Amino acid sequence: MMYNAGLFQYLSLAGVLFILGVFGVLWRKNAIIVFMSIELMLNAANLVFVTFSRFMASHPDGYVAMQGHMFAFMSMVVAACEVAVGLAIIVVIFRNKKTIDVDDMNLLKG
Amino acid sequence: MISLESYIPALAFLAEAAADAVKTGASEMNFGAGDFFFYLFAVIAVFSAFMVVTAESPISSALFLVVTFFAMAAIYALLSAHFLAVIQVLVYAGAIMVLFLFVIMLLDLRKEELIEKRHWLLGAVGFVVGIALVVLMVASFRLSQNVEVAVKSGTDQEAPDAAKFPAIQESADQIDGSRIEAARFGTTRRVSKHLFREYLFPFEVASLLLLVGIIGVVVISRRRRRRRPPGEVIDEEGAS
Amino acid sequence: MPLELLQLAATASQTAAGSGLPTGRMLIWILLFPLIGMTIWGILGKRLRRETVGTLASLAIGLSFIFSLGFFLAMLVREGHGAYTYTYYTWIAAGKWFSIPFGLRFDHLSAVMALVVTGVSTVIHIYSIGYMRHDHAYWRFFCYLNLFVFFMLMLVLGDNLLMMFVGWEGVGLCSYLLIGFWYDDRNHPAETNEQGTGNAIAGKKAFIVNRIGDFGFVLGIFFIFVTFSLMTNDSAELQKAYAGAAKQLHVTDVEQITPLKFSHLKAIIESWPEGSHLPVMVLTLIGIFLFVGAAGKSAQIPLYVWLPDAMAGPTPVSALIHAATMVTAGVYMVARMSFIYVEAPTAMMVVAGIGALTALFAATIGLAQNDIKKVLAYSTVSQLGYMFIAVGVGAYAFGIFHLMTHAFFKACLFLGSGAVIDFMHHKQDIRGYGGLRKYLPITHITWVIAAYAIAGLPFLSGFYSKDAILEKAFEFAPHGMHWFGYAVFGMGLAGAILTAFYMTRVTALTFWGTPRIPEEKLATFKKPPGTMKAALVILAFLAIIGGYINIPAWWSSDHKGGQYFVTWVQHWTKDKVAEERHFVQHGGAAHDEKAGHDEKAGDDGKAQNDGDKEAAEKPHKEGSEVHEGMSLGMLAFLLTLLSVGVAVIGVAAGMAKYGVKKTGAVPPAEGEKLTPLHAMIKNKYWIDELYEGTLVDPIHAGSKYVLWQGIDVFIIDAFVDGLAWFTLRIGAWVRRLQTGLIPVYVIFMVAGLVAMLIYFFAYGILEMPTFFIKGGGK
Amino acid sequence: MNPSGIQLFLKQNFDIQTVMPLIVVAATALLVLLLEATIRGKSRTFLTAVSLVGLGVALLLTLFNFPGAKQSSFYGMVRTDAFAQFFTVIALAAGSLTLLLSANYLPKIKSDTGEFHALVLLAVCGMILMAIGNDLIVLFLGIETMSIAMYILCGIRVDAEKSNESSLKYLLLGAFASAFLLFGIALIYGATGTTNIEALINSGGVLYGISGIKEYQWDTGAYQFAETAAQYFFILGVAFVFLGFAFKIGAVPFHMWTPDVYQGAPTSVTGFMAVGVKAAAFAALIRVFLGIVDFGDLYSSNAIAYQPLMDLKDVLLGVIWLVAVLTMTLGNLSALIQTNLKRMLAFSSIAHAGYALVGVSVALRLSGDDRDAAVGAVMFYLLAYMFMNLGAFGVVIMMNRGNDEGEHLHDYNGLASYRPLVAAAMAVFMFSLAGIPPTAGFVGKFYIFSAAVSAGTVEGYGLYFYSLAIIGVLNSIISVYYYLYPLRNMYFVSAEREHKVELRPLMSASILISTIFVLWIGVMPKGFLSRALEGAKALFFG
Repeated sequence: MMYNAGLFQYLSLAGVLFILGVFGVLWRKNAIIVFMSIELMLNAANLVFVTFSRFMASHPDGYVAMQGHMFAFMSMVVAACEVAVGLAIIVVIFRNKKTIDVDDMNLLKG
Repeated sequence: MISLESYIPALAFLAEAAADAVKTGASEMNFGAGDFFFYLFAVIAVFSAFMVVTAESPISSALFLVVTFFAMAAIYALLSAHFLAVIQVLVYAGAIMVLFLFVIMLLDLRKEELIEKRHWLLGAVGFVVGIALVVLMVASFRLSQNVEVAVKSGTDQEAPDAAKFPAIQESADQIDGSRIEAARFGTTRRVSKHLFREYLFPFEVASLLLLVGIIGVVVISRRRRRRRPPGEVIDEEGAS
Repeated sequence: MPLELLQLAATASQTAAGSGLPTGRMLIWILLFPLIGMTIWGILGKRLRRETVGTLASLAIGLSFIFSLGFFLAMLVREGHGAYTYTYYTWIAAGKWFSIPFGLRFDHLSAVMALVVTGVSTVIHIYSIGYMRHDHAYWRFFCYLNLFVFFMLMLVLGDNLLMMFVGWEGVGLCSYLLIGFWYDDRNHPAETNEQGTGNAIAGKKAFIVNRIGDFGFVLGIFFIFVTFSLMTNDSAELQKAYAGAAKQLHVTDVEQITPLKFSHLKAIIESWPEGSHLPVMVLTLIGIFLFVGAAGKSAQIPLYVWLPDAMAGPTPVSALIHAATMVTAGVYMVARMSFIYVEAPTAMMVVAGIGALTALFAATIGLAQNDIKKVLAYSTVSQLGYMFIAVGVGAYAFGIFHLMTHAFFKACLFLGSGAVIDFMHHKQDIRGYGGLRKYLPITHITWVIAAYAIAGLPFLSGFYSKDAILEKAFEFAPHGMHWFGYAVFGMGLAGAILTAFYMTRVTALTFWGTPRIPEEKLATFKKPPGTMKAALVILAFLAIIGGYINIPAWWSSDHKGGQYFVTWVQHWTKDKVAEERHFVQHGGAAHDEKAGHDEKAGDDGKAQNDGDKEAAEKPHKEGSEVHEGMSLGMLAFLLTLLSVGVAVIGVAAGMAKYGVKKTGAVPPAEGEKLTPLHAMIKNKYWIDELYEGTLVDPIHAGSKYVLWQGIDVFIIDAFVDGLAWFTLRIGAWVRRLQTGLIPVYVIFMVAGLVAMLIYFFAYGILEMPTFFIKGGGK
Repeated sequence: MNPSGIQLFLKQNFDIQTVMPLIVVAATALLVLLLEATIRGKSRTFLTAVSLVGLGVALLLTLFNFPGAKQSSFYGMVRTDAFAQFFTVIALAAGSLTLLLSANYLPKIKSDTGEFHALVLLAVCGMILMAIGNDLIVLFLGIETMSIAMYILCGIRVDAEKSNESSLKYLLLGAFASAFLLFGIALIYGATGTTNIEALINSGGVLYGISGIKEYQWDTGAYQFAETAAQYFFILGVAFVFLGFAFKIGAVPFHMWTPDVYQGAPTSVTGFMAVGVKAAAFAALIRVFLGIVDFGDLYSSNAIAYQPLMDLKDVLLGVIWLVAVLTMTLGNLSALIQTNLKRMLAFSSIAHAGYALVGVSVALRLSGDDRDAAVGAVMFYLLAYMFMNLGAFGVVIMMNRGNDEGEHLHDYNGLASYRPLVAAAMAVFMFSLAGIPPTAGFVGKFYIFSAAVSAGTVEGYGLYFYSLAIIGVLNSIISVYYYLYPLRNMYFVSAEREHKVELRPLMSASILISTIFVLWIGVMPKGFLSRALEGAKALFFG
């Protein structure tokens, strides 16, 4: 049955979320929303990890394939760090420029 | 077994409901509860993600992101990733989102945020490129459904090459035990067993990473400070 | 005879010293003296007195010269005149088959070059003490100059292509630094070039044009490596050749042979197995690539454009780098790689053809220049063309010979011009000179000697070398095509007549006639200091005697003696002359006749020669030894007569136009018409009018309006500049993409990924699923 | 488990010695933070000294007490071979030179805090992780540790808008690229069932991932093994991972952040980014991609029918060929028209990444000794590039006086007349960057291009690699044009006014060290190259 939630369905969900994230980065001007979109992409990647981890029958080394879980866990740490640092930078920029519009970040170009 | 799902029965329920999906080699399946919940949360996740990208105010974006994260957590639970589901709620929906909302409030951005008007060329190029990415990715994913392999052609009854795929032999045993496996798979116990053995080193590295994040926030968010000669009284405002 | 004398001297000095011969290890000192000097001036120069810096810098180069001389003498007394080589350490090594040693090679070829470089450099250093006496950056000048000598010696003495390349780039760097030495145009307005471009721009142009040449050089090196290294090519022939080379070089292991080392490459090519052919196509390609490099450095068509601009530098620099040493590096390189060129006649044709074209083309432009240094610059380009004719027709040793004599007389001319410029307060326009003979007598005498040496008048050094080159060109027949040799010969001859003419012109306009600025003003100008005069005298002396180390063969009774220099250099170079001569000897009778034709026809023997091609190609086996020798001597004699003839004609024409009247014919100022000149020289000789009408004026006008302002400035220069402009335009266009906007950058990243995925699909490692293709799927 | 068994177990899986340099550097970072907090107000030179001592100890440990070749530890998470050793040395040296350069620069930009030192040290930790990482998770964490530290370092001038902007741009785009990298790793994991590079190769070319499960067929209604799907995920994942690495090394078209970020960041950080981040990213790129290619080869060897993975090598070769060509060319062309020296050096760093990519693409095609030579050439090039580029940035820093001054080309007018030694050092760096002998840059380029030429002799690949070598050489000719600009200004243009260039000891020491190494590597490259070759040999099968 094609409607059973199998590998394809989970991956497609991840892909759709990922691409929505890409579109968010492309289209939004507000740095915070751009940042949220990136979080969406990271989440999508996590979903892929967990999906594969689950759907993989087992690992030849004899242990259940948990690498995906580990990776997802680590990537949450990474995301947390990035968010913390990124929001700090956004705050500083707002303090200096009174805007967080990414299109106004064009002192550096050419 | 003391595990998270003991405390959160919903997680266990979802995991069990979805266990069928992971059955390898299962033939005909009916549309089950796991499928239903998957589609439910998938629709919620996609819809709210879409709203994150298109919502006019950053506040609503942030709130929709919380919804997405919750839906994702549910989907993790469907995948028997109990631990991750909890972490997802705690870290993402809890900590990270609070941070987002906090910053949005701090910056007081409510008024100016309407959906932006961009140069049409940028929009067009972005659209084309993005759509191309969608098509290519979906195409590749679809291939997971459309296997045309000559290697193991024949019917689905044909025994897999066990020498080449040792995993398959084991998986056959797990078909029946998939419900049990679903309950055990991503428990805190199992995750921690791996996390503090094989993944001890990355775990330590992650603490290093967090240290970087902490220093970073301290350095960045500190207001500019004048250099003081030793002994001078610290100016409270300047220190921030 | 000189050889024996030198041998005697060497033996004497050796016994006097009571010690053995120098060892190869000491070769590094030749390089070290300039390097040490350069370091000291670079760090301490500002704090030292001017005289100290100049004297010690000259001394450093002088010591290098003495060491070179020592090695040269040691080579003379050495058994078999063997070369000195020494490998200090491995510079670059990768894998089993690839190692480039840092080694020096003082052999017959590099000995000559080292002596010329250090010798002329010493003289020019001494001259610079006087010439640069007022300059504020005196120490910097000597620092650069010493660095230049270091790199030039590295180029000359390096025993492999990469070390040569290091020196090659190094001299380019120094040239760049020295051309732009007077970057501050306010101090020296007169020495900017005529287009009004600054010195720094001239320097940059030189550097970049040279890099185009270097591109060819690098490609040549690459192809040599790819073709002759066992690492990249393990064909059976090459392995046999390596085995043979190992035997020849007395090394036990073929792994020690590396094709980038001159001696090893030569051995490989020489021991190419019998019965299998060398890869002539590749060799031709290599030869042409290397020649592109040489053309860049030695200012040949179309890469010569930088050299005239390079005259913006101080005059001693023009003398040393842009006349005597650096620009001849290309000639040296071709001579060094002669074993490749002799196997690739097509590459030789290219070299000789370009050389001949340049010799003629630059000489014609030289006719119309009014800047004294520009005349000399184009003359240098032209003379370099002669050297390339020589190395192109296979007379490598003669090319080196001309290189040496040219170093003497052209350095002398440049230094003379420097003395004049210094005297005239940095005015370089010859229209403002005239009658300087009275004020600069020594400069005048040395100038005349050098000018007639370059013109090829007999008994001066230029005569011996240029005459020999033309003779070899006449005998040149690549792929049996005699007409090519005759064409080269014809162009060389035409160039010679023009050379004689414009040298007379510039001499007359500068030194003869009456001064064109008030005499009372001239009397107040300061005379050049003694160091400058000394340098001029030394070089003029060398310009006289320089030719006698290689007197023409037919002067001696057995037609073999006298060629000391060439015999010496031919220890390394593989002159094809011998074979060609053999061929000519067989076709001797036909050639004698043709030589006669040529003489009567003047400077252009090409038309007739084409017709005689068939006759020349017929083998004549019946000729006896005596007959052949006679015919050879006769031919050489006739050719010599011919070249003397054209030199005399050129000088006479120049005298007729510019030198006979006391006032002289002054070229018109900018914008003035040419016609008033005619009145001045009218009714003199009927030959004048003939020349005026048929030769001088058309050529003069043609060279000025067509060649110089047309082809030189408008096409070749514009092409080189246009290339740069085009590149910059692309850069500017690319820059517009760099908008600074994050979404744009994101789009580029995603587009890159999409392009990559599309490529994957196009390649077929990813496939579209069937639901995208209606009716597809299996 | 008997005692010796425990020892063996610990030796294999918890061998602290393998990560000793990392621990030393991280501990130094913590120490610096503590000192900063306790001795507030004291001279920051002291903190520099402490950091340098830490880096020095780590360097000594790396050079002389590095665990034996090809030893992996922590359950295969790290692998301490000569390759890792080489890049660890590069990271440590880059960090040391950066700190030396920063010592006198930080007060000028009013960012003189101990956190700067700590962050540089932690970024070095990230680079070391990327050098020793044997598992994609370690590589990913290393990349993130390094990158996040870099985001902060770029924005450490919190009061300068350019610095803020640089930081935000780097962070947004870097996180974006990281998401792709993560997604790609996930796909590769799904296909192969492992994230460990060594395990990937030791798998004998079998896709252990989702290929073990059966998938429903839409068109036939049957279930089949997802072998093809696994292959496709693998390929898709390779593309995504390539984006992630290409972003870090600044390869076209993922390079566009480079000039902006480099220009806005504090100059010493720019130098650090240009050499350290790039070298570390190359280390990871080489390890991962050569592993992938090896895996593809093994896979092909036991494939029964036509498999997409068999062509992966050629496809990757084509991609990296094009990327290398574009990177070299665009980097150089864009640098041509810059008037800001920092920006020019940023574009030039793109071009240099292109040269190094030439070596990588060669290494993808070759095998055995030849591949070692190509990888060794890249490693050697990165080492040479570190010294010459950091030296050039050092001179830029020396010219700086707190604002953007010293970045523009006309600030260099007449430098040779009043600071001849600084000008001479700059000339050495410029010539090295342009690849003119006898400098390190020339030797590095020579190795890379000769590797390309020797790869051209592989049957059927002549056009690929000869053209690569020729384009590379042409590019280095173009590059001479803009490297001459500062030279021209220093030597041939008179100064309108003399800058007050302070020759502070630490900064001068850094420039002096760079100069010495540039010339040393240029004149006697053999020792350096042999270490690089050792490293290349230690990678995987050598």
